[in-house]
Amino acid sequence: MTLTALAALVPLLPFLGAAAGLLLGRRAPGFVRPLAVLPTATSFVLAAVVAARQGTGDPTDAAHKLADTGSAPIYLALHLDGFAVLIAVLVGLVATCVQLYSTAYLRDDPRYPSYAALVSLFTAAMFLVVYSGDLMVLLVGWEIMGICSYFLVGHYWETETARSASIKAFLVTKLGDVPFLIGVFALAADAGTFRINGILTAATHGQLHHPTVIALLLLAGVAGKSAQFPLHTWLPDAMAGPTPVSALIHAATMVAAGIYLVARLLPVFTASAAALAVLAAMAAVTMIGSGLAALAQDDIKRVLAYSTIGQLGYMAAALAVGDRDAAVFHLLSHGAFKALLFLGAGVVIHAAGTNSLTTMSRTGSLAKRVPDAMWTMGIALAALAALPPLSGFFSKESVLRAAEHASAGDTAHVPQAVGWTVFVAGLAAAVLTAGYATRLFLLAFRGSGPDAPDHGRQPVVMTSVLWVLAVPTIAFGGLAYRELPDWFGGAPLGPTLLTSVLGTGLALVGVLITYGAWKAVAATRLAVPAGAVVTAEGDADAEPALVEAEAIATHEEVYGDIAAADDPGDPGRLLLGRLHRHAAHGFHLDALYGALFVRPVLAAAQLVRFLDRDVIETYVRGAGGAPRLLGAAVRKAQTGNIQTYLSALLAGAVVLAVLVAVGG
Amino acid sequence: MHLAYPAVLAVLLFCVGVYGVLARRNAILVLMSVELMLNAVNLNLVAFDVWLRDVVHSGQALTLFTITIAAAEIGLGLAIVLLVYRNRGSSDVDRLTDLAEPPEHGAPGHGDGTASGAGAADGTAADQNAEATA
Amino acid sequence: MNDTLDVLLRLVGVLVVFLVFPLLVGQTEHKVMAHMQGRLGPMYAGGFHGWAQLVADGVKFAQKEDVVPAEADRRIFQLAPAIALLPYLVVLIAIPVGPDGFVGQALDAGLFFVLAVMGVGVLGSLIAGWASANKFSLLGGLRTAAQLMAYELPMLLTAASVAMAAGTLSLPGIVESYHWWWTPWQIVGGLVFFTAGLAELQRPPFDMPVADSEIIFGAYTEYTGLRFALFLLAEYAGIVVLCALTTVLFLGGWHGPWSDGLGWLWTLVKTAALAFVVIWLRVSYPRLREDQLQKLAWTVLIPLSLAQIALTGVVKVVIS
Amino acid sequence: MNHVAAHHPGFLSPTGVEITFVLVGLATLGAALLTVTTRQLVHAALWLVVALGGLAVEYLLLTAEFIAWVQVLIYVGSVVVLLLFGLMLTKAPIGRSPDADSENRWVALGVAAAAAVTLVWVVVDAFRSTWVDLHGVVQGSSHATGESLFRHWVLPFEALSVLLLAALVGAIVLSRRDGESAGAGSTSGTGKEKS
Repeated sequence: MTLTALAALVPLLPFLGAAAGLLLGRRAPGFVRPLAVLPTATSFVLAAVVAARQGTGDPTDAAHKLADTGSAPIYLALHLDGFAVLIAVLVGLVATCVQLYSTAYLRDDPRYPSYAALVSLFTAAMFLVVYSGDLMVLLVGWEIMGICSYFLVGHYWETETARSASIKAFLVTKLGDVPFLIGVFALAADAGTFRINGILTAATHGQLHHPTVIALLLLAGVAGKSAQFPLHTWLPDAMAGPTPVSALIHAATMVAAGIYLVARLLPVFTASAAALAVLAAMAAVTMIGSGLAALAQDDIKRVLAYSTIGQLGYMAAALAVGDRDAAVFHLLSHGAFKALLFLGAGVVIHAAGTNSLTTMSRTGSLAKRVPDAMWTMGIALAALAALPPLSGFFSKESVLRAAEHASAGDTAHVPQAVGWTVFVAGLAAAVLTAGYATRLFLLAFRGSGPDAPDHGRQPVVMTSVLWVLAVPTIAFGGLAYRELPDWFGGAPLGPTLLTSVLGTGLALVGVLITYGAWKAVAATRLAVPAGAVVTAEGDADAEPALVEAEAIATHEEVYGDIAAADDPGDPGRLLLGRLHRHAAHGFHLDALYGALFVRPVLAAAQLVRFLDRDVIETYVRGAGGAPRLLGAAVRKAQTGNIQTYLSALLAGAVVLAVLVAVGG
Repeated sequence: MHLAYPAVLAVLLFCVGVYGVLARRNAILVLMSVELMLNAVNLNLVAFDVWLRDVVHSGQALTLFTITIAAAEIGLGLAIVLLVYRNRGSSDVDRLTDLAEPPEHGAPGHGDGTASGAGAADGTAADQNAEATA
Repeated sequence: MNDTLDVLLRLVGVLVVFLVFPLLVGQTEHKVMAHMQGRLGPMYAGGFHGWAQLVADGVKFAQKEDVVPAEADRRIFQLAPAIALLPYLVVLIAIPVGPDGFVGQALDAGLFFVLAVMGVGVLGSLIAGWASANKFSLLGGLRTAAQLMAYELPMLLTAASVAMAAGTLSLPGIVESYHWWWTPWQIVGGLVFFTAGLAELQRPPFDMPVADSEIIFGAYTEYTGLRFALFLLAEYAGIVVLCALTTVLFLGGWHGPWSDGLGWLWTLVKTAALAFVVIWLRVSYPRLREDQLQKLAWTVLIPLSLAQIALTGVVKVVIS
Repeated sequence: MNHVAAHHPGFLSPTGVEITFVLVGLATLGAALLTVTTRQLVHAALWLVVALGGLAVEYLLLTAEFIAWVQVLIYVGSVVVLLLFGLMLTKAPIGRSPDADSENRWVALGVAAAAAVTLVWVVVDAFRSTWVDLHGVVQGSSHATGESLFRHWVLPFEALSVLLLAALVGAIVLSRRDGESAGAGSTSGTGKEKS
């Protein structure tokens, strides 16, 4: 089988699996699990085979003209290069893990068939985005992901949180997608083609007429999809979805799509220094802000969500300094450990019966109960904090190295200031990242107090998936940083001494400070019980997803806020001081948006409603009323008396006769 | 003879018939008026036939046909009138207003003392008839 | 002047016939019935076999009070006997008695005229029944009308058969084209015609609408005195007309030996013979029930008359 | 008509036939008016007899003899009898019915009067000087009528027989009382007669 055909099968299989799952889901429940797992797993294998066959060779292109639009034809095009095949492998790996994990996690969910089908569809869409060589086709996958994320985040649509979160995710990403779409058209109009290769050629040769505008428009979409400031707010709320969905969205698919797109289209961005500056500023704000916010979150998944935002900021920063190799490297390693973190968080939530770190910090037995989760999450958190020799270290070092390179003015097209911004922000974010990673680990696994209610043994599938993902988390960075430049055809990615020392040092500083703070507030923590804490009591064999759904649904009732808990024993509180409250609420960005957009929109809707109901409706009613009056009058004539009718008829006939006689 | 005489007589007979059809309440009287109208037409046909000295006598032939059809019409018409009378206890044309637009707020039921005059009359007539046929 | 005198004479002749013949028939009925039933009948009036009995009856009727019921529709009530009687008078005008214009008025469509005018007579009974404001009268009137409508049809059909055979509607014309073999040819039609005529006259056995024992003389319940006598007169005039018509249509009218001179006598003899049959039938047959009456008309007479028409048509085509 | 145009009589030069025609016409019209105005239902039918009989006379005056007798036979002998039948079966009262005319009568009067004025005007305007020649060959003898009927109008005549059959069946069907015993008195017996 040719490489192209294999690559084409990769997105096709999950798609067919999704279709079959949706069709058969209700009638043949026995087929649902195989239909969910097998196509995805096969795609993973095929993606690996494609990666192996593609290897470090020249990019493979295949195209079939799909539609002739008159100006820029649309091709069903495949573009396989190092980035694409490696990311496809990552997507396949994470998707397979998520599907496996879900079989256990949602084992009793009545909506599992549609859920699994949607996850498959999501995966297929991401494969499409990754492999596509045509912007239009890429956009198709891009939008399918948006729809799927809407459905998946809203999986627990019975809860208000999930409903609003899914709508928010959809609306915010769409908000970015509209300019993105315009940007794509503008790009195609400038380049004369939707083929990415053609666009890149045009960009490289400076044939784009409005690179800044296009780049900024595209950035809007990227910011939406990849949850960059200021469109990141949907991501923490999207934690209302089931944990596997979070893992899928955060690690490999949805958020990665934005970064991947910028990586693919990097020449377009480098053509505009302004776009790079904006991207850098965006990334810097994102990194630091999300780090601070993560330090203040109470919900374990929200901490991870903010960490995702922060790591995506790293990738965006790498792109801002023009180094897509570093960005994709970090994307790959981050995908592995972030998936692991989320899936581990799912296990923890199930075991603890809550998603609140405050509660976990008052629970003693969690580490013993879920040792697999503790160890794998510990590794993954260390990777997140970029401690050597885990993969996160290498990938983050590559980003810092690129930034440092740019700040020295050695990178073409990239302003020095951008480099400096990114570099400083990256270092600051390293401290914060290490801090919140440490806080998460300490609060979740080093708590003390009474045992949480037992929810039974964790399913083997779930824990084994964690260990599977732990392997790349540990080894990928160290093994890959020498090989990857061959695949990407770019500069070396290895850590330099300066950045290693700086990065690792700062990370260690963050760890130690947090640990110190944790120790400092230990007494307070022991003294202050966390109020009505433990939820999801009762059935020991309850499905993990059910436990999580209840935890999400009850969090706000118990703690008064979906994001934070007023816990004096929280080290983050000590470290952030007065900033804590703002950080916990994502620096009130949602409130700002509420004031800036939601309220005006609601007011406008009110106005429209008023205009419609009281102004236009009046005309409509008037327009209806006049004929009705007329009808009532005419209706009076319908007496049912034939003689009346006949009289009128004959009178009319007489009048006509007279008219004819006189006029004729 | 002047053609105007039979023609005018026919016109007047016809209009008398029109008046009867429009003004008479009893369905059988209406049928009689219809007969008058038909006869007016017949008179016209005969008069014009004689005037034109039609070789095929279409006027008289048509008159015969009209008379025949009138006989058939009267038979059917009476059958219908009798059926209506049997079912409703009345053969008044202006009471047969089932096709009228119903009143705005719905007609009151039979048990309602405020039933409108015509409705009550119809109802009681129908009731009597039902009793009679039962 | 001659013409006027001629017309006048004819009319007077018709009137005389109209006034005399029904009385003769009535008297004959009295006597014939009496003898057939083995009794004497009225024997005193006038002496010889009570010959003046009918005159005495007439005087009696004339003397009686002319009662009009209070609820009745007065004018109609009074008009009804005239409507019942007059058509027979009018019909008599068109019936030929002898050859060469021995007829009140020869009409082109004489047969049609006769049947049409006789049909008007039904109105008399009908409105008499209605105007009496008596439920028996109304029922009787309705029955009369129903019976007349029912028997009108076979009568018309058989008359049409004769008209087909003769090729004319003129009564003298029909008699003129008569041949002896017409009688067997049209015998079915003749029987049907005569039977239907009896029924139209409400003579026994078809007298259900005026049955005195069932509905108290039907439409005539409320009539007394002269008006009642007029109804009776109409009945006997009807017998005369019916018998004369049957003679003319089916029995060849004036045809017979020495018909050139005695044609009128042949007509009278044949009519009288038929009148005797009418009286004979009254004495011989019991009354038919109302539904039997209708059934006879619709299921026997009409099919028979249709068959007669078919036969006439076939023979007519064959011999032409 | 053209050959008599030479000695065309004036508009107001009544002949004997015309005078008779007008007189009978007036009687007919009066009877017709009484038919539609009398409050006694059965009288209306009897006035209708007069009107129809008057029309028969008018046919005779127009030399349409056959039509005249058909008129008497069918209308006076059958149709009016049927109408009287209907009146009696629907319990027509003796004496005046106060509600013989509907509320519509003034409208009806207006329409009829307007129609009469219009039509009379039009007809008089059109046939003011048209002359009907009543001499010569009789137009409406049974021979002439029969010949035209069975020579030129055979097909319509046959079609008419089908129509009559349909009317017969229709009247019988309408008169049947469904679901009741067959021997339902005189009404079911007379139902047949209507055809």
